[in-house]
Amino acid sequence: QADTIKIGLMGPMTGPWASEGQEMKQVLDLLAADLNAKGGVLGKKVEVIADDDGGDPRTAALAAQRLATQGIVAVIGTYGSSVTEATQNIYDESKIIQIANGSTAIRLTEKGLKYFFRTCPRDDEQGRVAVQTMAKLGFKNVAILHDNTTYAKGLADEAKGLLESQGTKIVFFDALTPGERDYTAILTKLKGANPDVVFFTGYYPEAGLLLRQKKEMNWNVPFIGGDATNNPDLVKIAGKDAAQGFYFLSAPLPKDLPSPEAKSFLDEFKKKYGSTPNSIYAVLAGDGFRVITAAMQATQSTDVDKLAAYLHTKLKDFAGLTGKISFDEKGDRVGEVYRVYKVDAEGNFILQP
Amino acid sequence: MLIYGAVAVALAVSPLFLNAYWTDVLNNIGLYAALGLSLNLIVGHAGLFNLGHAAFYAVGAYTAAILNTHFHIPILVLMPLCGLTAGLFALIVARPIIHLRGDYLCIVTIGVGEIVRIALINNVFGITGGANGIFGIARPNLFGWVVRKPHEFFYLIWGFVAVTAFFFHRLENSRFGRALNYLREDETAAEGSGIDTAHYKLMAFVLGAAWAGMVGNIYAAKMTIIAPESFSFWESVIMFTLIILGGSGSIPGVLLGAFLVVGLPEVFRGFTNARMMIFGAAMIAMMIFRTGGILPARPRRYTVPDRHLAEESA
Amino acid sequence: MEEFFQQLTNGLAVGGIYALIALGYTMVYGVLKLINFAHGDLFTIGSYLGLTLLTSLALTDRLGPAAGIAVLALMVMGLVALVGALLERMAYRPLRQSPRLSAVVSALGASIFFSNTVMLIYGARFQVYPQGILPKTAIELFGLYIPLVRVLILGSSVVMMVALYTFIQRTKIGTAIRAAAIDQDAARLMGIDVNRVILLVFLIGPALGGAAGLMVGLHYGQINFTMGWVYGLKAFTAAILGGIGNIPGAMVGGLLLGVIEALGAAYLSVAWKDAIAFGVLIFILIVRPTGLLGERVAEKV
Amino acid sequence: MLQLVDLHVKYGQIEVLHGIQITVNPGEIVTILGANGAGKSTTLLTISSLVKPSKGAVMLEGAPLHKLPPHEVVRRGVAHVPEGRRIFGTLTVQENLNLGAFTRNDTARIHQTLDWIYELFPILAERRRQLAGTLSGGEQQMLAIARGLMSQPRILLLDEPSLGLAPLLVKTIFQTIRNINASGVTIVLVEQNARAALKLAHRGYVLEVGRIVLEDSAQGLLANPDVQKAYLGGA
Amino acid sequence: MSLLRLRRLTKSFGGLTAVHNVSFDVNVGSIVGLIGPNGAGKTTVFNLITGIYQPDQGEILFNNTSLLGLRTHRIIGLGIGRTFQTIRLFQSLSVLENVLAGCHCRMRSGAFAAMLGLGRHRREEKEALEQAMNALAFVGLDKNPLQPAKNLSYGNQRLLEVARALATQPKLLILDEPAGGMNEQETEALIELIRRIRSRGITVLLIEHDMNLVMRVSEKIVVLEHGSCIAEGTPWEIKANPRVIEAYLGTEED
Ligand SMILES: Nc1ncnc2c1ncn2[C@@H]1O[C@H](COP(=O)(O)OP(=O)(O)OP(=O)(O)O)[C@@H](O)[C@H]1O
Ligand SMILES: Nc1ncnc2c1ncn2[C@@H]1O[C@H](COP(=O)(O)OP(=O)(O)OP(=O)(O)O)[C@@H](O)[C@H]1O
Ligand SMILES: [Mg+2]
Ligand SMILES: [Mg+2]
Repeated sequence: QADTIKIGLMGPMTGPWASEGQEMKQVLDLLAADLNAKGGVLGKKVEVIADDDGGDPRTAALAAQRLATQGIVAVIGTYGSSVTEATQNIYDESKIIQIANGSTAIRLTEKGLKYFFRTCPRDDEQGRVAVQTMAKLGFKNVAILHDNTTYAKGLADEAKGLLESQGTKIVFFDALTPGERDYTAILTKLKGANPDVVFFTGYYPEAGLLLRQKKEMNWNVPFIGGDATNNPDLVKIAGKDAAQGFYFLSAPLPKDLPSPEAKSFLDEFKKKYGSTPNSIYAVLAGDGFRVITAAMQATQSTDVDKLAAYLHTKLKDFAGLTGKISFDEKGDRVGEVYRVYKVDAEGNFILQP
Repeated sequence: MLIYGAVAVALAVSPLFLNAYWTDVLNNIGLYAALGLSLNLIVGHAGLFNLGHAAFYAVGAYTAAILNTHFHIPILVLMPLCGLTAGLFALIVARPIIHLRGDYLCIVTIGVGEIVRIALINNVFGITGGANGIFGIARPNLFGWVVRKPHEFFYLIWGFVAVTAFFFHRLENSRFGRALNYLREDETAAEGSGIDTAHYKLMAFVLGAAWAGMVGNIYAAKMTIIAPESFSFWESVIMFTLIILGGSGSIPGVLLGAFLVVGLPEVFRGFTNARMMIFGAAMIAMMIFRTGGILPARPRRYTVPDRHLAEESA
Repeated sequence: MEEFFQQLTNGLAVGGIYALIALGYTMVYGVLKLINFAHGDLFTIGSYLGLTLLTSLALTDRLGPAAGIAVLALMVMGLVALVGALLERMAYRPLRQSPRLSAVVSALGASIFFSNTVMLIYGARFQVYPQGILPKTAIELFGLYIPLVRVLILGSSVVMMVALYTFIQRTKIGTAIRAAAIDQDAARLMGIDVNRVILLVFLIGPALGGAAGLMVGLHYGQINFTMGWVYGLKAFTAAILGGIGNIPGAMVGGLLLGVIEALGAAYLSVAWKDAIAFGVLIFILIVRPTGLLGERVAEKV
Repeated sequence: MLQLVDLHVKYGQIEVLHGIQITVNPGEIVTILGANGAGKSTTLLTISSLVKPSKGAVMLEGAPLHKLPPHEVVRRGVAHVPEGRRIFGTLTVQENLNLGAFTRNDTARIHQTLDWIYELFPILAERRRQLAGTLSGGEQQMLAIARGLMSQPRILLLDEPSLGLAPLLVKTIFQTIRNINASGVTIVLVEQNARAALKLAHRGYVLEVGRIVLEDSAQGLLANPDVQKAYLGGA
Repeated sequence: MSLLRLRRLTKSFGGLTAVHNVSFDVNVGSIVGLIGPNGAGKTTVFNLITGIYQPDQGEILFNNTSLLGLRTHRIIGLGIGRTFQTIRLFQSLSVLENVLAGCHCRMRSGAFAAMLGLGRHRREEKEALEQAMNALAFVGLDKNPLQPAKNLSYGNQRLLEVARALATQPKLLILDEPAGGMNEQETEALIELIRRIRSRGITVLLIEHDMNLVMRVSEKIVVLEHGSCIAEGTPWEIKANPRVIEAYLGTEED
C-alpha cells in the first residue's frame, strides 16, 4: 500500500563519532539512489530514513522509538556496541530487522534475537586473528592497552585470554582515557614494562597520538591496532614517520577488494563526494543495506519473518562490498573477514600476505 | 492553580494522542523532571552548587540492576532500597566536604561524579560490568501488569513525578524547607538563629540523593540495560541546567525546565547538525530573557492570624 | 628513579597547558565570580583558528619558524580575545545583576553553542596540524629525554603567569580589577570604569586560552571540536586546586594536577588516573577548604 | 555648584523620590535630615549616578551629571562615602586607600594625602597591611571615610559617617569635616545625629518620604520646633 | 545570680590580641552595657559567646554550663539570642519568614512528618506562626509581614533582627549596636523596647556607642579598651571614671 519501502539508518550524526555516522549516511544515500535508478525493489522506490543516535545509548533508544513509528522494515546501524544494545529490544519488540555495521561486542548476538544481524565480525574473531599475528611475528612479551570502551575492553580481554592460554606473557594491561591529547605518561610506563609489542585495541585518534608521541620519545616498539584504528586519519595524526610500521587488523579495505561491485561503488562514491570513504564501517553499513534489499528481492516480500529466515539460512556468499556475506543462526557474519595491514613509509595501508 | 490542573489533565491523557516516540520523549522528560526535583532540594533550596548528582542517580540504578539481575528481586520492589543506598552513599561522601563553599563544593561534586563513573567503567568490585554495564534487567511488574511499552512507562514515570512533586511541595512549606532557604540566604545568620546548618546541608544532600536513587531504579527498569556513560558529568549538567532555566526552588519551574531542556533538542531535531548550536543559543537567550528562571519560586503563603490583619486595616 | 623523573617532566608539560588555561579561568572568575564554562571552547576556537591561519597564510614559510609562530600566536590571541569580549557582551553582561547560577547556565549554553558552531564550520572529524613546524630537538639530561617543545610550553606558561601576577598585584589597573571583583558599585565610586575592567579581563583570559589552544595544536597535532570540554574541566579543577581567583594558584594547581595525573598513571593505575586526581583534589580541599593558595575569606560578623 | 532639579527616582515600579530640589553652593556644608527610609541615601546615590533618575536632573556647574556613568562623576571631583561602608574586604587597608586615589595621577601628592590620613586615623596606619574585612565596625567606617578623602574631591558626599563610631571619634570626625570644608571642599552630609550635623552645617533640608518639606539655614532648623520634635529627641 | 559568666577570656587573630583576659558577669534579669573604643574587642566578645569564634583561653559559663566547643546553633538553642552589628537578615525572604527562622530551634518535626502532612507537624507550624507574629507585634513590625525583608528601612531591619532573636525564646539577648542608624526619636522607642524585653524576664547584654541609650537602660556597664576590661560599674561610676573619659567618652563640652 505504501508507495516506498522505508529503511532506517541509525548512526552517530552528532557527538564524538559524528564523522562515522555522517559517512554512513553518505554511503546509504548513494546506494539507495543507485538502486532507485535501477527501478528500486519490488517495484517500489527505497527511502532511507536517517536518525541520530548521538553515539549515546539513551539518545539511541529515543532514535529507535522514533524510527520504529515510521513504518520501516529494517534499520541499518549502528556503530558502537553499547549504543546498539540499548536499541535491540526496541526493534525486536517492534518487529524490525536490525543490521548493525560496527558493533562487534560478542554478546549482542548471544541473546537469541531473531531479527538482529551484523555485517561486521565479532571481537572474538578479531582477537583470534590478532593473537595469530603476534605469534607469527614472534612476539613473546605483549603489552595490551585499551580505552575502557565496550568494544576495546572486549577485544583486549579476548586477546588477553587467548595469549595467556598459549603461554605468552602479558607484561602490561591497562586502559587510557580517550579524548585526551597527551599520552606520554602511559607511554613512559609502557616502556618501563619493556614489551616486544603493544596491542592497542582502542580507536584511531588515540592510536595516532600514541604513535606520534612514542616516536617523539624515541622509542621503537612495534604497535598493533584493532580494526578501530583503521582510518586514514591515523596517518595524518601520527605523521608518516611515526605511523610507518604500524600493524592493524581490519576487514579488507575497499581498495583491496577485487570485486567489481566494490570497484564501481568506490568510483561512484568518489565522484559524488570527492573522496573515498574513510571508514570501513560506513562501507559495512552499505553492505547491510545491500543485503536487506537483496533479501526483499529474493523473497518478493517485506515480511520481516520471511526476510529474517532468508538472511539466516538462504543467503549464501552474497557478493558484498567487503567480501562474501553469509549469516549464521545467531545473525553473525560467517567467514574469515579480518586481514592484517601494515602502514608503509608513504602512509599507505598495505595488505599483509 | 487552574492552569496547573489543566496542564496535569492534558499531560495525563496525552499518551492517547501521541505515538510511541513522542510518548517516550515525555518519559525522558518525566525522568529528568523527577531528577530535577530531587536536585532542586540541594541546588534550588539549600543553594549548594552540586554538579555531580548523576553519581547518586547511578548508585540507585546500579543497585537496582545488580540486585535484579543477580537475585531476581522484582525491580520496583527494590525502589526503597535504591533510595536508601543512594542516600547512604551521599551521607558518606558529603559529610567531609559539606563545609566547602560555593565553587569548591561544585568541583568536589563533579569529582565525586567522575570517580563514580570511572569506578563503574573499571568494574569496581567486579559487579558493575565495566563499560558494558549491566543488561538483562527485568521489566517492572506491577501486580501482574508488566510495564513494557512507552505509554505504559508513561504512567509509571509521571505517577512518580506527581508523588514527588506532592511530597516536595509539602516539604518546601515546612520547617525543613525553610531551614534550607535560610542557609542558602546567609549561613552565619542561619546558624545565629539556631539552625544547625551543617545538618541541614547534609540532609538536603541525602534526601536529594535518595530520591535520585529511586529515579535510577525506574531508569534501569525502563532501559533494561544501564551503562556508565548514562551517568556522565553531562547528565549532571542537564539536571542542573533545567533547574536554573525553569526557576530554581520552584516545582512548576523545574517541571517546565525539564520540558525545555529535554524536549527542545527533540523539537530542533529538524535542524540535524545545527540542532545543538541552536539549543546553546536558546539557553543563553532564555536566561537573558528571564534572568531568575522562567517560573521563579514564589514566596510562600501564610495565613496570618486575623488579629494582626485587623490591625492592618485599622 | 629515572622513570620517576621522566614522569615528572611528562606531568609538568601537561600541567603547563592546564595552567595556561586555568589562568584565564581564574581571571574571569576573580572578577565576575563566574565559572566560565565556555572558556574551554575559547581554547578550542584558538586551536582551530591557529590551524586555519597557519595553513592559509603560510606564515612559517614566509617568516621562518620562530617569527612565523610568534605572529601566528599574536593573531590567534587577538582573535580569541575578540570572541571572548563578544561572549561577555552577549551572554554575561545582561546577567550581571541576576543570581550567580543563572550566569553559569548562560556559560554552559555558550559552551554548547561554541563547540557546535566549530563542528558546523570545520566538521566533526579530527583536524590535523601540519607536521614539522615545531623543532623536534630534545634535551637529554641525566638519562632523561625531554623534547625542547615541552620546556618551551612550561616556560611560556610560567612567563605569562608572572607577567599576569605582576600586572594584577602591582599595577593600578590590576588593583582596580581586584576591587571590581569585590564590589562593583563601590569600585565605580572610586572612579573605576567597571565595564572597561571586565572587558579587559575578557580580553586577557580568552587570549591566554587561545594561546593554549594554539600550543596544543602545534604540539600534539590533533584537534577536534569537543576537546575544549575536557581541557576546560581540567583547568577548572586546576584553578580550584590552587584557590580560585588566585593567579599563582592557577599555575600551581595546573602543574600539580598534571603531575598528579602522570604519577597516578605511573604508579597506581592508568585507567583510574582521573579518579585519583579527583581523589587528591578532594583530599586537599578537605584539608584546605579554599585551595592551596586560596585566600582566607575575610568575612567578619 | 550642585543642583538637583525636580528629581524623581524609582526602584523598579516604586517611586521613592518625588521631585526633589536641592541646591548646594560652593564651600557649603549642606545636611539632609530625614527619618529612616525617607530617601536620603537614594539622593546621594543619584548624585553619584549609581542610581538613575526617572525624571529631573543633577547638574554640576551647569553640566548634567546624571547622564554620566558613575566613574565619570568621580573624575569631576565628586567623592561619595556610601552607606554601609562598602570597603573592599579582601584587599588590605593600604590598597583600599590607594583605590581612593584611583583618579589621581600625582604620585607625590598622593603620598602626602596618605600621610595626612594616617595622622588623622592612627589606627589605620597600624592596620595598613590587615585585610579590611577583618577590621572592627568602627575601623571600617574610618577606612571608608579615609578612602573618600583620598581622591581630594571638590564635593564630598557623606552618608552617615558617624555610624558605629565611638563618641570620641565622632567628635574627631565632625572636626575633620569642618577642617576639610575650611580647606574649600563642598560637603553634603546625611546624618542620623541631627543635632551634630546641624551644628556643623550651613544649611539643611528635611526630607520626608521622598519630598523636601523644609529648607532653611542650620540655625533656623535647630530652632524649628517641628524639627526638634522629629529629629532632635523632643523639646 | 549570674546567668552568664565570662572568665579570663582571650582571643587573638594572628599577632593581634583582640580580647585579653576579659572577665565579667551578667546577672539574671539585668541589662548590661558593653562599651569601648572602636576595635576594642566588643563584637569579638559576642562572637566568642555565641561560638562563632573559639577562645584561645578562658571560660564561658551560661547557667553554669560551659559553652566552650559548642556550635553556634546549640548555644542559641540553650537560650542565647543575638543580633549582628552589620545587619544579617535573610534579605529576599519575607519579614515573617525571618522571624520563623528564630522559631526553628523550638520546633521538632522533621522532613518526613512534613511530607506526610502529619497532624503534629501542622499543629506545630500553626503555633510557630502565632509566635512569630507575636514577636513581630512586640517590636511593632506586624503590619506587613509578607513583604521581603530588604524592603524595610535600615532602622526597621534592626528591629526585625531583634524580633528574630526574640523568637528563639532566649533567656539572654545580646544586641550589637541596636541603635546604629536610628535617629533620636527612633532611639527613644528602642529604649522603650529594651525595657519591655527585660520586663518579660529576658536578660539583655548590649553593645552601643549611643551613650544616651547605654546610660539610660543599663544597670551595669563594662568598658573594654584594647581587648582588656578597664572599668566596670553603674552608669554613674562609668561616666565619672577618668580612664573611661580619656579612652572613650571624651569631655562633655555641651
Ligand atoms: N535597592 C532598593 N530596592 C527597592 N527599594 C529600595 C532600595 N533601596 C532603598 N529602597 C527603598 O527606598 C526608600 C528610600 O531608601 P533610602 O535608603 O534612600 O532611605 P534613607 O533615607 O537613606 O534611610 P536610612 O536612614 O534608613 O538609611 C525606602 O523606602 C527603601 O525601602
Ligand atoms: N577575623 C578577624 N581577623 C583579624 N582581626 C580581627 C578579626 N576580627 C576582629 N579583628 C580585630 O580585632 C579587633 C577587635 O574587633 P571587634 O570587632 O571586636 O571590635 P569592636 O569592639 O566591636 O569595635 P567596633 O565598635 O568598631 O565595632 C579589631 O581591631 C579587629 O581589627
Ligand atoms: Mg540611608
Ligand atoms: Mg563591633
